[in-house]
Amino acid sequence: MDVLYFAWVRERIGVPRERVETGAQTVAQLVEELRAREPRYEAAFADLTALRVALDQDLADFDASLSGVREVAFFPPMTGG
Amino acid sequence: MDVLYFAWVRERIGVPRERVETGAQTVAQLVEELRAREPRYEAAFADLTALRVALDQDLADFDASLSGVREVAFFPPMTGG
Amino acid sequence: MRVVVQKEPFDLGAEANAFAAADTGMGAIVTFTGVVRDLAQGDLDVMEIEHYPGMTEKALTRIATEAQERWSLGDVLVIHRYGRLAPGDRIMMVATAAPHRKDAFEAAEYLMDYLKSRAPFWKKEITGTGAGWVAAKDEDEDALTRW
Amino acid sequence: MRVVVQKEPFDLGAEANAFAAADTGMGAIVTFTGVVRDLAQGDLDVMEIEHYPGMTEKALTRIATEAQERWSLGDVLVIHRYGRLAPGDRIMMVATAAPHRKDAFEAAEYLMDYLKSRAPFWKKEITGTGAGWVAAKDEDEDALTRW
Repeated sequence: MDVLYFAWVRERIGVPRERVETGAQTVAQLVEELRAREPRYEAAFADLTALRVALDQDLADFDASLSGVREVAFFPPMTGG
Repeated sequence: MDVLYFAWVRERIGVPRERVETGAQTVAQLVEELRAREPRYEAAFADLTALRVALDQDLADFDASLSGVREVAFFPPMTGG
Repeated sequence: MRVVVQKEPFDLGAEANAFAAADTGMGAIVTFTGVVRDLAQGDLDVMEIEHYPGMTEKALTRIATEAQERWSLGDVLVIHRYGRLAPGDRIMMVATAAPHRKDAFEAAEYLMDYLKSRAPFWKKEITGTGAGWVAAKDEDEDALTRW
Repeated sequence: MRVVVQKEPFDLGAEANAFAAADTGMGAIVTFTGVVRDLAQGDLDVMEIEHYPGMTEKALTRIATEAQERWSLGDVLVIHRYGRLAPGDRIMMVATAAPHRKDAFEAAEYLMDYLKSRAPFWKKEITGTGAGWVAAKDEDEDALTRW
Protein backbone atom coordinates (compact mmCIF):
# COMPACT_ATOMS: atom_id res chain seq x y z
CA MET A 1 0.00 0.00 0.00
CA ASP A 2 0.99 3.66 -0.35
CA VAL A 3 2.03 5.35 2.87
CA LEU A 4 2.07 9.17 2.90
CA TYR A 5 3.61 11.53 5.41
CA PHE A 6 2.89 15.23 5.95
CA ALA A 7 4.39 18.17 7.84
CA TRP A 8 6.94 17.20 10.52
CA VAL A 9 6.16 13.50 10.09
CA ARG A 10 7.34 13.84 6.49
CA GLU A 11 10.41 15.78 7.61
CA ARG A 12 11.38 13.20 10.21
CA ILE A 13 10.91 10.24 7.89
CA GLY A 14 12.54 12.06 5.01
CA VAL A 15 10.14 11.11 2.21
CA PRO A 16 6.63 12.33 1.38
CA ARG A 17 5.41 8.88 0.38
CA GLU A 18 6.56 5.34 -0.09
CA ARG A 19 5.29 1.93 -1.11
CA VAL A 20 5.06 -0.45 1.86
CA GLU A 21 4.46 -4.19 1.61
CA THR A 22 2.88 -5.29 4.86
CA GLY A 23 0.73 -7.96 6.39
CA ALA A 24 -0.47 -5.58 9.13
CA GLN A 25 -4.17 -5.91 9.89
CA THR A 26 -4.56 -2.55 11.62
CA VAL A 27 -3.00 0.91 11.56
CA ALA A 28 -1.42 0.21 14.96
CA GLN A 29 0.27 -2.93 13.59
CA LEU A 30 1.57 -0.99 10.60
CA VAL A 31 2.99 1.65 12.92
CA GLU A 32 4.76 -1.06 14.94
CA GLU A 33 6.29 -2.51 11.76
CA LEU A 34 7.50 0.93 10.65
CA ARG A 35 8.92 1.83 14.08
CA ALA A 36 10.96 -1.38 14.04
CA ARG A 37 12.54 -0.45 10.72
CA GLU A 38 14.80 2.51 11.43
CA PRO A 39 15.35 5.28 14.01
CA ARG A 40 13.74 7.92 11.75
CA TYR A 41 10.44 5.99 11.91
CA GLU A 42 10.89 5.50 15.64
CA ALA A 43 11.34 9.29 15.94
CA ALA A 44 8.29 10.06 13.82
CA PHE A 45 5.98 7.61 15.60
CA ALA A 46 7.30 8.12 19.16
CA ASP A 47 4.08 9.78 20.38
CA LEU A 48 0.91 8.54 18.70
CA THR A 49 -1.22 11.07 20.57
CA ALA A 50 0.56 13.73 18.49
CA LEU A 51 -0.41 11.98 15.24
CA ARG A 52 -3.46 11.56 13.08
CA VAL A 53 -4.08 8.93 10.43
CA ALA A 54 -6.22 8.88 7.29
CA LEU A 55 -7.21 5.75 5.39
CA ASP A 56 -7.98 6.36 1.74
CA GLN A 57 -8.25 10.06 2.56
CA ASP A 58 -10.69 9.72 5.45
CA LEU A 59 -9.67 10.33 9.06
CA ALA A 60 -9.50 7.06 11.01
CA ASP A 61 -8.40 5.65 14.37
CA PHE A 62 -5.20 3.75 15.02
CA ASP A 63 -7.14 0.57 15.70
CA ALA A 64 -8.90 0.76 12.31
CA SER A 65 -8.58 -2.18 9.93
CA LEU A 66 -6.35 -1.90 6.88
CA SER A 67 -8.44 -4.39 4.93
CA GLY A 68 -8.94 -3.07 1.41
CA VAL A 69 -7.08 0.14 2.14
CA ARG A 70 -4.82 1.46 -0.60
CA GLU A 71 -3.52 4.70 0.89
CA VAL A 72 -2.50 5.39 4.49
CA ALA A 73 -1.42 8.86 5.58
CA PHE A 74 0.22 9.97 8.83
CA PHE A 75 0.36 13.60 9.92
CA PRO A 76 0.19 15.90 12.95
CA PRO A 77 -3.08 17.56 14.04
CA MET A 78 -4.25 19.87 11.29
CA THR A 79 -3.77 23.63 11.42
CA GLY A 80 -5.74 25.06 8.51
CA GLY A 81 -7.86 28.16 8.37
CA MET B 1 -39.97 71.39 21.55
CA ASP B 2 -39.71 69.55 18.27
CA VAL B 3 -41.75 66.38 18.01
CA LEU B 4 -40.85 63.92 15.24
CA TYR B 5 -42.81 60.96 13.92
CA PHE B 6 -41.57 58.04 11.87
CA ALA B 7 -43.01 55.15 9.87
CA TRP B 8 -46.70 54.46 10.52
CA VAL B 9 -46.78 56.97 13.39
CA ARG B 10 -45.84 59.64 10.86
CA GLU B 11 -48.48 58.35 8.44
CA ARG B 12 -51.24 58.38 11.06
CA ILE B 13 -50.41 61.84 12.35
CA GLY B 14 -49.86 63.16 8.85
CA VAL B 15 -46.68 65.20 9.43
CA PRO B 16 -43.06 64.14 9.94
CA ARG B 17 -42.39 66.77 12.58
CA GLU B 18 -44.02 69.67 14.34
CA ARG B 19 -43.31 72.28 16.98
CA VAL B 20 -45.21 71.61 20.22
CA GLU B 21 -45.55 74.06 23.09
CA THR B 22 -46.15 72.02 26.21
CA GLY B 23 -45.82 72.07 29.95
CA ALA B 24 -45.60 68.27 30.11
CA GLN B 25 -43.02 67.00 32.58
CA THR B 26 -42.72 63.50 31.17
CA VAL B 27 -43.11 61.72 27.85
CA ALA B 28 -46.30 60.10 29.15
CA GLN B 29 -47.80 63.52 29.92
CA LEU B 30 -46.88 64.77 26.45
CA VAL B 31 -48.57 61.73 24.92
CA GLU B 32 -51.73 62.44 26.92
CA GLU B 33 -51.74 66.05 25.71
CA LEU B 34 -51.32 64.97 22.10
CA ARG B 35 -54.02 62.26 22.34
CA ALA B 36 -56.48 64.84 23.62
CA ARG B 37 -55.88 67.05 20.55
CA GLU B 38 -57.38 65.19 17.61
CA PRO B 39 -58.43 61.69 16.55
CA ARG B 40 -55.28 61.26 14.40
CA TYR B 41 -53.13 61.53 17.55
CA GLU B 42 -55.49 59.25 19.41
CA ALA B 43 -55.04 56.71 16.57
CA ALA B 44 -51.27 57.00 16.57
CA PHE B 45 -50.89 56.69 20.36
CA ALA B 46 -53.64 54.14 20.99
CA ASP B 47 -51.21 51.38 21.97
CA LEU B 48 -48.06 52.61 23.67
CA THR B 49 -46.58 49.09 23.80
CA ALA B 50 -46.33 49.33 20.00
CA LEU B 51 -44.34 52.57 20.24
CA ARG B 52 -40.82 53.63 21.08
CA VAL B 53 -39.63 57.08 22.06
CA ALA B 54 -36.29 58.85 21.70
CA LEU B 55 -35.29 62.02 23.57
CA ASP B 56 -32.65 64.09 21.81
CA GLN B 57 -31.90 61.02 19.66
CA ASP B 58 -31.44 58.53 22.50
CA LEU B 59 -33.96 55.79 23.23
CA ALA B 60 -35.90 56.50 26.42
CA ASP B 61 -38.87 55.27 28.47
CA PHE B 62 -42.33 56.81 28.52
CA ASP B 63 -41.87 57.88 32.14
CA ALA B 64 -38.67 59.78 31.29
CA SER B 65 -38.45 63.47 32.14
CA LEU B 66 -38.69 66.05 29.37
CA SER B 67 -36.60 68.53 31.32
CA GLY B 68 -34.07 70.14 28.96
CA VAL B 69 -35.19 67.98 26.05
CA ARG B 70 -35.32 69.70 22.66
CA GLU B 71 -36.34 66.85 20.36
CA VAL B 72 -38.83 64.05 21.04
CA ALA B 73 -39.39 61.30 18.47
CA PHE B 74 -42.11 58.65 18.37
CA PHE B 75 -41.88 55.57 16.18
CA PRO B 76 -42.68 51.86 16.02
CA PRO B 77 -40.11 49.19 16.97
CA MET B 78 -37.20 49.40 14.59
CA THR B 79 -36.70 47.01 11.71
CA GLY B 80 -33.27 47.69 10.29
CA GLY B 81 -30.69 45.26 9.01
CA MET C 1 -14.43 52.77 12.82
CA ARG C 2 -16.50 53.81 9.85
CA VAL C 3 -20.28 54.29 9.96
CA VAL C 4 -22.03 55.19 6.73
CA VAL C 5 -25.73 55.90 6.19
CA GLN C 6 -26.47 56.48 2.53
CA LYS C 7 -29.13 56.28 -0.14
CA GLU C 8 -26.76 55.07 -2.85
CA PRO C 9 -25.83 51.44 -3.47
CA PHE C 10 -22.49 50.26 -2.07
CA ASP C 11 -20.07 47.78 -3.60
CA LEU C 12 -19.74 44.83 -1.21
CA GLY C 13 -16.55 43.59 -2.88
CA ALA C 14 -14.83 46.95 -2.97
CA GLU C 15 -15.80 47.63 0.65
CA ALA C 16 -14.60 44.19 1.78
CA ASN C 17 -11.28 44.58 -0.01
CA ALA C 18 -10.69 48.09 1.32
CA PHE C 19 -11.63 47.01 4.83
CA ALA C 20 -9.30 43.98 4.77
CA ALA C 21 -6.44 45.98 3.26
CA ALA C 22 -6.62 48.69 5.94
CA ASP C 23 -6.17 46.33 8.84
CA THR C 24 -3.28 43.99 8.04
CA GLY C 25 -2.45 43.02 11.61
CA MET C 26 -5.70 41.09 12.01
CA GLY C 27 -6.03 37.35 11.37
CA ALA C 28 -9.78 37.27 10.91
CA ILE C 29 -12.21 39.37 8.89
CA VAL C 30 -15.96 38.78 8.96
CA THR C 31 -18.51 40.52 6.77
CA PHE C 32 -22.28 40.35 6.92
CA THR C 33 -24.40 41.63 4.07
CA GLY C 34 -28.17 42.02 4.19
CA VAL C 35 -30.10 41.64 0.95
CA VAL C 36 -33.71 42.62 0.18
CA ARG C 37 -35.65 39.38 0.00
CA ASP C 38 -39.02 39.07 -1.60
CA LEU C 39 -40.91 38.12 1.54
CA ALA C 40 -44.31 38.86 0.06
CA GLN C 41 -44.37 35.72 -2.08
CA GLY C 42 -42.90 36.98 -5.32
CA ASP C 43 -44.92 40.13 -5.18
CA LEU C 44 -42.48 42.63 -3.69
CA ASP C 45 -41.83 45.60 -5.94
CA VAL C 46 -40.07 48.00 -3.61
CA MET C 47 -38.65 47.97 -0.12
CA GLU C 48 -38.70 51.49 1.27
CA ILE C 49 -36.41 52.19 4.17
CA GLU C 50 -37.06 55.20 6.38
CA HIS C 51 -34.60 56.33 9.01
CA TYR C 52 -34.05 59.07 11.59
CA PRO C 53 -31.18 61.22 10.30
CA GLY C 54 -28.87 62.16 13.13
CA MET C 55 -30.05 59.48 15.54
CA THR C 56 -29.17 56.76 13.03
CA GLU C 57 -25.49 57.69 12.85
CA LYS C 58 -25.41 58.18 16.62
CA ALA C 59 -27.00 54.79 17.34
CA LEU C 60 -24.78 52.91 14.87
CA THR C 61 -21.65 54.57 16.23
CA ARG C 62 -22.64 53.63 19.77
CA ILE C 63 -23.29 50.00 18.81
CA ALA C 64 -19.93 49.80 17.01
CA THR C 65 -18.16 51.42 19.97
CA GLU C 66 -19.74 48.93 22.35
CA ALA C 67 -18.57 46.06 20.15
CA GLN C 68 -15.03 47.41 20.17
CA GLU C 69 -15.10 47.71 23.95
CA ARG C 70 -16.45 44.21 24.38
CA TRP C 71 -14.25 42.23 22.01
CA SER C 72 -10.63 42.39 20.99
CA LEU C 73 -11.17 43.98 17.61
CA GLY C 74 -9.40 45.92 14.95
CA ASP C 75 -11.54 48.03 12.69
CA VAL C 76 -15.33 47.98 12.39
CA LEU C 77 -17.40 49.04 9.39
CA VAL C 78 -21.16 49.63 9.23
CA ILE C 79 -22.96 50.68 6.04
CA HIS C 80 -26.74 51.00 5.93
CA ARG C 81 -28.86 52.29 3.08
CA TYR C 82 -32.20 54.05 3.15
CA GLY C 83 -34.72 54.98 0.48
CA ARG C 84 -36.19 52.75 -2.19
CA LEU C 85 -34.64 49.33 -2.78
CA ALA C 86 -35.62 46.45 -5.03
CA PRO C 87 -35.52 42.70 -4.31
CA GLY C 88 -31.91 41.54 -4.59
CA ASP C 89 -30.50 44.94 -3.62
CA ARG C 90 -28.00 45.00 -0.78
CA ILE C 91 -29.42 46.91 2.18
CA MET C 92 -26.49 46.99 4.55
CA MET C 93 -23.23 45.43 5.57
CA VAL C 94 -21.03 45.20 8.62
CA ALA C 95 -17.41 44.12 8.73
CA THR C 96 -15.23 43.27 11.71
CA ALA C 97 -11.51 42.59 11.94
CA ALA C 98 -9.94 40.78 14.88
CA PRO C 99 -6.83 38.84 15.82
CA HIS C 100 -9.02 35.75 16.39
CA ARG C 101 -12.01 34.43 14.49
CA LYS C 102 -14.23 34.05 17.54
CA ASP C 103 -14.06 37.77 18.29
CA ALA C 104 -14.67 38.74 14.67
CA PHE C 105 -17.72 36.47 14.43
CA GLU C 106 -19.24 37.41 17.78
CA ALA C 107 -18.76 41.12 17.24
CA ALA C 108 -20.39 40.92 13.79
CA GLU C 109 -23.38 39.05 15.24
CA TYR C 110 -23.63 41.58 18.08
CA LEU C 111 -23.57 44.47 15.60
CA MET C 112 -26.32 42.83 13.58
CA ASP C 113 -28.50 42.00 16.58
CA TYR C 114 -28.33 45.56 17.92
CA LEU C 115 -28.60 47.19 14.53
CA LYS C 116 -31.82 45.23 13.87
CA SER C 117 -33.62 46.43 16.99
CA ARG C 118 -31.83 49.56 18.21
CA ALA C 119 -30.94 51.56 15.11
CA PRO C 120 -33.81 53.76 13.86
CA PHE C 121 -34.67 52.16 10.52
CA TRP C 122 -38.14 51.11 9.40
CA LYS C 123 -38.95 48.97 6.39
CA LYS C 124 -42.05 49.30 4.27
CA GLU C 125 -42.91 46.68 1.68
CA ILE C 126 -44.69 47.86 -1.42
CA THR C 127 -46.28 45.03 -3.37
CA GLY C 128 -48.63 44.75 -6.33
CA THR C 129 -51.58 44.80 -3.96
CA GLY C 130 -50.60 47.42 -1.43
CA ALA C 131 -48.05 48.59 1.08
CA GLY C 132 -47.27 47.66 4.65
CA TRP C 133 -44.72 48.33 7.36
CA VAL C 134 -42.62 45.34 8.28
CA ALA C 135 -43.39 44.34 11.87
CA ALA C 136 -40.54 43.90 14.32
CA LYS C 137 -40.02 40.25 15.19
CA ASP C 138 -40.02 39.00 18.76
CA GLU C 139 -37.03 36.83 17.85
CA ASP C 140 -35.02 39.94 16.95
CA GLU C 141 -35.73 41.49 20.35
CA ASP C 142 -35.03 38.14 22.02
CA ALA C 143 -31.68 37.94 20.21
CA LEU C 144 -30.42 40.79 22.39
CA THR C 145 -30.74 38.76 25.57
CA ARG C 146 -27.74 36.64 24.71
CA TRP C 147 -25.32 39.56 24.94
CA MET D 1 -21.31 24.69 -3.48
CA ARG D 2 -17.83 25.64 -4.59
CA VAL D 3 -14.65 24.31 -2.97
CA VAL D 4 -11.35 25.66 -4.26
CA VAL D 5 -7.84 24.67 -3.16
CA GLN D 6 -5.25 26.78 -4.91
CA LYS D 7 -1.75 28.15 -4.67
CA GLU D 8 -2.66 31.51 -6.24
CA PRO D 9 -4.03 34.52 -4.36
CA PHE D 10 -7.77 35.10 -4.53
CA ASP D 11 -9.64 38.40 -4.68
CA LEU D 12 -11.84 38.63 -1.58
CA GLY D 13 -13.95 41.43 -3.05
CA ALA D 14 -14.49 39.77 -6.41
CA GLU D 15 -15.34 36.46 -4.73
CA ALA D 16 -17.75 38.13 -2.30
CA ASN D 17 -19.50 40.03 -5.09
CA ALA D 18 -19.78 36.96 -7.32
CA PHE D 19 -21.05 34.87 -4.42
CA ALA D 20 -23.68 37.44 -3.44
CA ALA D 21 -24.80 37.96 -7.04
CA ALA D 22 -25.32 34.26 -7.66
CA ASP D 23 -27.75 33.76 -4.80
CA THR D 24 -30.32 36.54 -4.96
CA GLY D 25 -33.05 34.80 -2.99
CA MET D 26 -31.06 34.92 0.23
CA GLY D 27 -31.39 37.69 2.82
CA ALA D 28 -28.05 37.13 4.56
CA ILE D 29 -24.51 36.66 3.32
CA VAL D 30 -21.59 36.05 5.67
CA THR D 31 -17.94 35.89 4.67
CA PHE D 32 -14.96 34.95 6.76
CA THR D 33 -11.43 35.67 5.57
CA GLY D 34 -8.29 34.38 7.23
CA VAL D 35 -5.16 36.51 6.98
CA VAL D 36 -1.54 35.54 7.73
CA ARG D 37 -0.65 37.28 10.96
CA ASP D 38 2.87 37.78 12.13
CA LEU D 39 2.59 35.62 15.26
CA ALA D 40 6.36 35.39 15.71
CA GLN D 41 6.69 38.94 17.04
CA GLY D 42 7.41 40.86 13.88
CA ASP D 43 9.80 38.24 12.65
CA LEU D 44 7.66 36.16 10.31
CA ASP D 45 9.00 36.06 6.77
CA VAL D 46 6.99 33.27 5.23
CA MET D 47 4.02 31.10 6.16
CA GLU D 48 4.26 27.83 4.28
CA ILE D 49 1.06 25.84 3.99
CA GLU D 50 1.24 22.15 3.15
CA HIS D 51 -1.83 20.13 2.32
CA TYR D 52 -2.91 16.64 1.27
CA PRO D 53 -4.07 16.91 -2.34
CA GLY D 54 -7.16 14.82 -2.87
CA MET D 55 -8.09 14.51 0.78
CA THR D 56 -8.23 18.30 1.16
CA GLU D 57 -10.94 18.74 -1.46
CA LYS D 58 -12.79 15.71 -0.09
CA ALA D 59 -12.68 16.96 3.51
CA LEU D 60 -13.75 20.51 2.60
CA THR D 61 -16.61 19.23 0.44
CA ARG D 62 -17.80 17.02 3.28
CA ILE D 63 -17.69 19.88 5.79
CA ALA D 64 -19.61 22.16 3.41
CA THR D 65 -22.17 19.42 2.72
CA GLU D 66 -22.69 18.88 6.43
CA ALA D 67 -23.25 22.61 6.90
CA GLN D 68 -25.87 22.61 4.14
CA GLU D 69 -27.64 19.65 5.73
CA ARG D 70 -27.61 21.23 9.15
CA TRP D 71 -28.73 24.79 8.36
CA SER D 72 -31.17 26.32 5.93
CA LEU D 73 -28.61 27.64 3.47
CA GLY D 74 -28.23 28.77 -0.07
CA ASP D 75 -24.80 28.52 -1.57
CA VAL D 76 -21.54 27.82 0.25
CA LEU D 77 -18.05 28.81 -0.89
CA VAL D 78 -14.72 27.62 0.51
CA ILE D 79 -11.35 28.80 -0.83
CA HIS D 80 -8.08 27.74 0.80
CA ARG D 81 -4.57 28.46 -0.41
CA TYR D 82 -1.43 26.43 0.04
CA GLY D 83 2.24 27.16 -0.63
CA ARG D 84 4.24 30.16 0.49
CA LEU D 85 2.41 33.17 1.93
CA ALA D 86 3.63 36.40 3.47
CA PRO D 87 2.22 38.32 6.48
CA GLY D 88 -0.90 40.16 5.38
CA ASP D 89 -1.70 37.62 2.66
CA ARG D 90 -5.18 36.14 2.67
CA ILE D 91 -5.03 32.41 3.38
CA MET D 92 -8.60 31.37 2.96
CA MET D 93 -12.21 32.44 2.91
CA VAL D 94 -15.63 30.93 3.40
CA ALA D 95 -18.95 32.43 2.39
CA THR D 96 -22.46 31.37 3.30
CA ALA D 97 -25.83 32.56 2.04
CA ALA D 98 -29.06 31.96 3.93
CA PRO D 99 -32.60 33.30 4.21
CA HIS D 100 -31.84 34.32 7.82
CA ARG D 101 -28.74 35.81 9.42
CA LYS D 102 -28.52 33.28 12.24
CA ASP D 103 -28.12 30.40 9.78
CA ALA D 104 -25.55 32.25 7.70
CA PHE D 105 -23.47 33.11 10.79
CA GLU D 106 -23.68 29.71 12.42
CA ALA D 107 -22.87 27.84 9.22
CA ALA D 108 -19.83 30.05 8.59
CA GLU D 109 -18.56 29.47 12.12
CA TYR D 110 -19.16 25.73 11.75
CA LEU D 111 -17.23 25.68 8.46
CA MET D 112 -14.34 27.52 10.09
CA ASP D 113 -14.26 25.33 13.18
CA TYR D 114 -14.19 22.12 11.15
CA LEU D 115 -11.86 23.48 8.51
CA LYS D 116 -9.35 24.41 11.24
CA SER D 117 -9.15 20.93 12.74
CA ARG D 118 -10.45 18.50 10.14
CA ALA D 119 -9.12 19.67 6.78
CA PRO D 120 -5.57 18.45 6.06
CA PHE D 121 -3.59 21.68 6.09
CA TRP D 122 -0.41 22.29 8.07
CA LYS D 123 1.24 25.65 8.64
CA LYS D 124 4.96 26.21 8.98
CA GLU D 125 6.33 29.57 10.09
CA ILE D 126 9.65 30.62 8.67
CA THR D 127 11.26 33.45 10.62
CA GLY D 128 14.63 35.17 10.62
CA THR D 129 15.87 32.68 13.17
CA GLY D 130 14.45 29.39 11.97
CA ALA D 131 11.35 27.49 11.01
CA GLY D 132 8.70 25.67 12.98
CA TRP D 133 5.38 23.94 12.47
CA VAL D 134 2.42 25.70 14.01
CA ALA D 135 1.01 23.55 16.81
CA ALA D 136 -2.69 22.74 16.84
CA LYS D 137 -4.48 24.60 19.63
CA ASP D 138 -6.61 22.81 22.20
CA GLU D 139 -9.15 25.59 21.85
CA ASP D 140 -9.58 24.76 18.16
CA GLU D 141 -10.30 21.11 18.97
CA ASP D 142 -12.58 22.21 21.82
CA ALA D 143 -14.48 24.49 19.44
CA LEU D 144 -15.92 21.39 17.75
CA THR D 145 -17.75 20.29 20.88
CA ARG D 146 -20.35 23.02 20.51
CA TRP D 147 -21.71 21.60 17.27
